[in-house]
Amino acid sequence: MIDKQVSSAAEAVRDVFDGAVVMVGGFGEAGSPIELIHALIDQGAKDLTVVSNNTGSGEVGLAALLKAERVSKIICSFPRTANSTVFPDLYRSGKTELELVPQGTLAERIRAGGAGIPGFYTPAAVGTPLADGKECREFDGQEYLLERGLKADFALIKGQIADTHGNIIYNKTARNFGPPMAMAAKVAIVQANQVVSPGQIDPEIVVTPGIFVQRVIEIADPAFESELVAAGVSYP
Amino acid sequence: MIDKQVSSAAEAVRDVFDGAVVMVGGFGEAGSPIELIHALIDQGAKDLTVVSNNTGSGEVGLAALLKAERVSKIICSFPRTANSTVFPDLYRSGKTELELVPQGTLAERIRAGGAGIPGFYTPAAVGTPLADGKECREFDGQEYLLERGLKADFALIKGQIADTHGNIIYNKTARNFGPPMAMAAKVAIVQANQVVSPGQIDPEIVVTPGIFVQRVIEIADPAFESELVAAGVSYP
Amino acid sequence: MTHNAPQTSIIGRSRQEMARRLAQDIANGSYVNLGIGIPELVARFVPEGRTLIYHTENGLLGMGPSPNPGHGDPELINAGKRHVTANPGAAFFHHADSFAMIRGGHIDLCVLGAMQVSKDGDLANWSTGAPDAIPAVGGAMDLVAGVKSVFVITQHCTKGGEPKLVESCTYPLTGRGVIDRIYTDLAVIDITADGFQLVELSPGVDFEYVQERTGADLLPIANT
Amino acid sequence: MTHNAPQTSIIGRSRQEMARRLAQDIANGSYVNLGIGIPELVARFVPEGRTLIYHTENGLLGMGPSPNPGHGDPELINAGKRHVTANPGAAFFHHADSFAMIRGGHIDLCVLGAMQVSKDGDLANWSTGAPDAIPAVGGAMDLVAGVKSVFVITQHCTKGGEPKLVESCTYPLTGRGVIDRIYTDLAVIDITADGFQLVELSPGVDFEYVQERTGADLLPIANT
Repeated sequence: MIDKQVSSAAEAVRDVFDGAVVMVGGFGEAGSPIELIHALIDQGAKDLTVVSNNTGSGEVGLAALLKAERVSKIICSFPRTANSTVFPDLYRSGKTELELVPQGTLAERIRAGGAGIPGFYTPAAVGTPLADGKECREFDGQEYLLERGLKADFALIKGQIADTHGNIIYNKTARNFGPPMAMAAKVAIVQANQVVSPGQIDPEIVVTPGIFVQRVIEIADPAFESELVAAGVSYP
Repeated sequence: MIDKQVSSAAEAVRDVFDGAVVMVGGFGEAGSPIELIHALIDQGAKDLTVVSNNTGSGEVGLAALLKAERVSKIICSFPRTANSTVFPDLYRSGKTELELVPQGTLAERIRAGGAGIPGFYTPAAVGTPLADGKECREFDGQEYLLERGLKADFALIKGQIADTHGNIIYNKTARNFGPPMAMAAKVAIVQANQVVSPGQIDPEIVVTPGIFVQRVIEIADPAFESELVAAGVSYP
Repeated sequence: MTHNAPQTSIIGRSRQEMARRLAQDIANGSYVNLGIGIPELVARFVPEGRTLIYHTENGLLGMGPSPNPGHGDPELINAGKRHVTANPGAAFFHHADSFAMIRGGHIDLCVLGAMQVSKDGDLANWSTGAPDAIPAVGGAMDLVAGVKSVFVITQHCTKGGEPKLVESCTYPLTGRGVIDRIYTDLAVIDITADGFQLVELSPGVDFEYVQERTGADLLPIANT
Repeated sequence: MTHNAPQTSIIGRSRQEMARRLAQDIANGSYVNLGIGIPELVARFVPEGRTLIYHTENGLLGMGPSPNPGHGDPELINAGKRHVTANPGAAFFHHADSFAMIRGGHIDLCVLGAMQVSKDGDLANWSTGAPDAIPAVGGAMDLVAGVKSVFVITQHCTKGGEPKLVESCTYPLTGRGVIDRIYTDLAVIDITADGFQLVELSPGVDFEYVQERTGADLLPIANT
């Protein structure tokens, strides 16, 4: 009997430790695991290194985690949003370090981390300031940069349906970073709108096989950043 | 209007040229695109470099292509089968060159080729004869080999359902090398049991998005190697 | 430098006309990634009889137009984080697969805005390099490095009248030697081994007018 | 060398007993890849109350037992190309994802056969190096390099009575320092920094008997 379901978001993030590397899924609000992030704020872990494409909006979700000053470093492709000053303030004050990574390099570094590949070459960012300090190497007459695989201690991911073996399917463009992040994290935690029994997801349509997922939690009616921001919510 | 469907296997492989690199999907008979391979035998292209996990069985499909002496080199992880002497004979006579690649390295080299990654590091084969001549490099105290991405001029792949945009879903473990090979080939040709209109495959369950597929052909009732071999068929 | 040049909006093509002009040059069946802003307008002007398939790097191929108001799904968005739809034949996929499409050369065309383009095809479009700016690059560096053809669509000059087509970019680069063609309000210009090659002037615009507003030599259309 | 040693099949564990012994050591919920041959037998002997999830590198997690005769699907096979089934909770995936599971350290255990294992944990199991042999490696090198724990299950000696546990492999390696534990007809032996460490003797087998049939020093079980 295998059952990866936990009963609360608090339980799901119980062992995130100070200094942990935490990948957080989502592209904008699509796929942002807000309930898990809020549980992590409540849990209190600090000095986190967060890997995420964005920095959240308003003062909820990822932006709230940043605002609570739990994140000492963020590895990110696009840390700007129209409606949040949280990250810009932290960045300018030097409280949060930024490692800026091109989006495709970020996605591939995460997949590589999950796939046991410590390094790979990419043409992205050759000749730009983001190549500074990186090995540049020619293959077949073209230049490429060496990029390193990225792993994490934890990943917080939003799925649509999970089974208790950890198999996950996603909703539309909320899929985004979920599958590679599940691969790259020692403990991948997935909140899903529905948790079902093994066999209820057709094995042909599983997107993230259960081997990549350690915990699932049902959040039947998850919040959306845009709704919370529009309602003026600030977490906690 | 986009329609990638062609009307015959002969039409699908019409422009495979002498000296082309051709990836051939399948793991054993599961996913082996027999009808496309037979059409390629009829078409006559020679001096091919074939990338495939196995070398076929009996004297049908891939084994028949080899037996017809169209393949000057094969890049392969497991070129042995219990019931075929075709490849062993060619190998011992020096007529077909073999590049032996560990299976996971083969799969990843193909994916890398399709993903625009010219090289990556893997721990597989470190310290073995298959590391000979390869760059060995340490990351975080462990040794890895540099492996190169693999691309192809053509890929022959077997799917279950295709739409005319080239979106593909597969059947069970016949999926195997199909998705990475579709990515890595300039012209990916997929035979599917059924070709449907765009919109008839749920976008959530597409395995190979149409961008990776150039031609689809409906082969409603494809043959299986084991049946042909049992029936004593030898192609052509 | 043409610091006191007139605003380029007075003559030449409007943003819509620029987008319409660019759309003529996209072949039927192309896989296209459109950047945020003016590039997005291109989709509105695709000539009758051509079907393009739109890729958005956050995981959708076969992106359709915006939904009717009130029918958006917050989990069906484009790279600009706006609600979109999925056309028949669409496919969803994850970010690593999405950028495999980009990096692997599977996208036929991407259309981007620009802060500067150099005569060697260098693009700067992500940062002014200002010390207090929040650096944010998104997928631009991957797109220009991987997509088969990269078109820029932009006003010929900045709002302050500075040329955006320059000898050498002063802003931090997005990519080196990556641009194929530039569509501006004033002209269509190719990047060639010899630099900026005029392809076509906008209606009512003459060569001298464009050259004055271009920060490097502009090669005239050859008499044939 | 013990060229004239008696056949090891006379005493010690049978293949089934070896598989049963190994199965005791696999924790509930483990993700397991079983090689072809004796390793496959392990699945039959998993103790009551434990659920293992079987991975087959050709693209299935949650592999179930062989189907009833006549119910096989030629497109639902294992790495040995035999018909299998899929259990509830199974998932299909492509080869690159399958080996991402292997290389990325997501599989808890793999069980393989061996031609030779050295006291340093080197494994040789893919080639005799004979000049006329058709070299074929399959997924073995990826498995031993990536999977968290690698167990070997094998007869202690070859059919000719040669030890398979050796000072140093003479056959081409599959991987260097990759084996954690060896289950043979005669004993269970760990690879440690000091070499072969006896963990357990098979019923009716004594230390001297195993040492005689082992090509390197065997460290006895410490008296505690």
